Amino acid sequence: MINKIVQSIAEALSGIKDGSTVLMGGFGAVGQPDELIEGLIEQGAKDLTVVANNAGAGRVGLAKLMEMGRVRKIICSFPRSAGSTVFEELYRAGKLELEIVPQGTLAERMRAAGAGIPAFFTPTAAGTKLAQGKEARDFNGRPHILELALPGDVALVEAWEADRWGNLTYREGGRNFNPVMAMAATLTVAQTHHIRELGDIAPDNVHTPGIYVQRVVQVARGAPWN
Amino acid sequence: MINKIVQSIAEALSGIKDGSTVLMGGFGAVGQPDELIEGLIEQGAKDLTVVANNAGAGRVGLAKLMEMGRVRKIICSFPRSAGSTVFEELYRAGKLELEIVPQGTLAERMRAAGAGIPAFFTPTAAGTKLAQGKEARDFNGRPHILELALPGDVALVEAWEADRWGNLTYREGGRNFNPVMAMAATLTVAQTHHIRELGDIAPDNVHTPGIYVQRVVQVARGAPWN
Amino acid sequence: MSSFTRQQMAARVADDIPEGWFVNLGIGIPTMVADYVPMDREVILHSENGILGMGPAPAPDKVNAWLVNAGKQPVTLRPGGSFFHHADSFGMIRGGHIDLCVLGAFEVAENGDIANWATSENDSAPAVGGAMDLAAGAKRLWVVMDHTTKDGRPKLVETCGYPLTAHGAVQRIYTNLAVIDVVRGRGFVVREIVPGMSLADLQAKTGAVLHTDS
Amino acid sequence: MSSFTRQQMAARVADDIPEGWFVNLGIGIPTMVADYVPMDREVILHSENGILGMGPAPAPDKVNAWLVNAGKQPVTLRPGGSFFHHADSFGMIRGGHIDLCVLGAFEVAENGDIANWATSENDSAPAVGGAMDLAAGAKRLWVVMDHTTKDGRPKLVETCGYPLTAHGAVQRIYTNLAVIDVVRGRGFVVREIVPGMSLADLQAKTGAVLHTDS
Repeated sequence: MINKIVQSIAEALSGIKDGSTVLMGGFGAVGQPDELIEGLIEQGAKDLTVVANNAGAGRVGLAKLMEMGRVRKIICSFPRSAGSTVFEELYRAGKLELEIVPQGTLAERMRAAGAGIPAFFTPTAAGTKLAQGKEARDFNGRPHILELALPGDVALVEAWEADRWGNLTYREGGRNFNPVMAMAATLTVAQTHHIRELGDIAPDNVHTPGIYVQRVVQVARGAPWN
Repeated sequence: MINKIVQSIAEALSGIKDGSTVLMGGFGAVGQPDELIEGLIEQGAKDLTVVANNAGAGRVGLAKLMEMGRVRKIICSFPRSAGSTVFEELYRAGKLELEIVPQGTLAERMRAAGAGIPAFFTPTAAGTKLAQGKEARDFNGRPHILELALPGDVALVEAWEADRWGNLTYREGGRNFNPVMAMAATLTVAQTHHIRELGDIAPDNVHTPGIYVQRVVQVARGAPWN
Repeated sequence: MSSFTRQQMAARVADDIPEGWFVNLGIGIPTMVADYVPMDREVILHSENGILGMGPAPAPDKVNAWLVNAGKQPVTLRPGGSFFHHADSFGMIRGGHIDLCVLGAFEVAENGDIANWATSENDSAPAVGGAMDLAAGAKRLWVVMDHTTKDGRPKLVETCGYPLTAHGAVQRIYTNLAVIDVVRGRGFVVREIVPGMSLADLQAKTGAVLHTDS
Repeated sequence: MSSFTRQQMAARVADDIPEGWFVNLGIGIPTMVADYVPMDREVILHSENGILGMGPAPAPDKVNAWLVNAGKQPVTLRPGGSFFHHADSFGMIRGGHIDLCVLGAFEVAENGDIANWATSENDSAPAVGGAMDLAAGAKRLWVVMDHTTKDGRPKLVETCGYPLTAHGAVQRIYTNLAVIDVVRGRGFVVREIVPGMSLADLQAKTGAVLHTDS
């Protein structure tokens, strides 16, 4: 019997290696796998590349992981936001590498990694500072640049429901980056509010099919920010 | 008040011009917008390029459209199948242009058109006859070819439910090519089994958001093949 | 001399949005535009984080923590709204399905170039977010911003000095002093000026030639 | 001299599929493989047309017209199954998420090249379907086919004569006479031969050198 459900955060995160690329779902607090990120702090992997929309806030979660010196590089669209002081200190001190990626290109690069597309052309960022060093080409008379797939070793995602095959649903705005990160990683770990019996998630409404999910752990917490 | 629901097949198909590229949803009979295709026969547009997985069967629908000499070119993955005699006759007689595309590349080229990606690299078909004339490049030590987006002027799709904003759901295996075709066309016309009040399709479970749909017409027919 | 308030600027933009458009509103004054579109004129608001059909901000006791806009403020969902993932959301933007995007900007050039994400070439950790995707992908890009910087320098210019967000993307600019179209091959064309201001006064606060249709 | 039946070939493949694999089965004998995987060994079957978790064929009076496999035959859905669109479905295939694909073939070469879609270079309207996506994208590609053509020509060859489906993609071949691995840098390595047949007999029906591990 296939059973991807594990009983602890520690088990869910076991085997993550130093030097891994970790994709972290969520947009702000919504759909962010807070307990898995806290668990990664405990787990101990270092020299990480983290892919997330933001670069952490306050002194918890990703910010704490950075503060502990465990993150070598951040790939994100919006590093500076309210409370991103840890990022700013480390970055100014030259202790953190940064790759800024337009938000849509960030999502598409992960979707591409999941879908077997090593590179694609986009007009986003063509002719800007973020196009530096990238191959440029015109299509339909318009400048485009070539962007590369962005695969992860690990994805940490937050689901609303999950079953033992790893099928997931997300709640409302909590979907955001989670499905594309689940596609893009070799090891996708989902924390979920609810565990459902196999077959209880309607097959027409599965948001992330279990093929993209390796481990599921229930974290019956409240709403985001709680 | 936005209302994309029209009252007749003729109204749903009005304005389709000669020379259009028409994307036709469905996989075999499942999810195939039969009434819209029959309506296109009535509508009269000619010199069409049709994109579909197959090249028609029997002497109805797409096969009939071809037999009437209205189709200039077929872009598909699997032209020869049980009952594809009209295609074979026309093709052998040199009266029909054919572009064979691997099924996954076909779907991805339409998704790319919908998502603003003019071209992407794929390993599918690299080094084969279907790579002839295409740009080749290695990624991660493996040969890939460059495939171009495939946009449509018109998409004909079959939905299960629709509302006046054009939000759609599909039933089971009836989803197949329909969502990517809806994304890829300038004018997407959906025939639907059911019309729902706005808000009655759960927002977490909309399969094609209304942004991709311009016209909806109810065709309360039975299951595929009926 | 009077100038439009932020509220008036937002209302002015709202006036120009017809029913049925899919619209993405940036952070700041653009977000306020939603408050000035009457509910019976159905305009479908898109948010980068995977939402179509956003409604107004909820009452404080009705906040749904799962429903935030791109600025991470609480919002509501109208009947007919839907959720989808980030790549699908940006597919809508990048695929040219969004009828209109309204953004703030540091500068707009007379050829439609926009700079709104980095304040200097040396700003090595700027936050781009979805601005480049929106500027490159939306069918129309309108900018809402003050006509000049706080210290009086023009924000409508011949050539942007700040790092670009996108080339030739802006079609219209709503400032606290005027509504100005960006016309390809022609440059800035004044459509409206705040009451009591002359074209010459406006020109004096603008870093490129202003044209009129009259 | 005996040979494996189609049923035996399908059953032999099924024996090698462990629980938990995501598997795509091509048309013909590959489809039959599903019948030989016991229901309590959970193997999740994928179909190109947007289905994960296919179950066995339904009884004739239980057919669901909305549920067909890639060969357009009626199937069922197991609890835990799901539906998605064609680009997402081929994303699974092309993105390397399918553990195993089993296909028929016209020819397999000792370097793993497979030809299974067009019967001549002059066949200008061949039907490729999803074969090239599957051959290029699945983690493993196994082929099930007769060892020779109906007129006795070998289908395991040094170099494919028919147009290729993919280069170097095949890992294992199940024929009516043998189970043969394709080992990179070595070629065909025989794992099993039908009872009563010698290696020399098998070699005589094979168009390239057969190796053994012994």
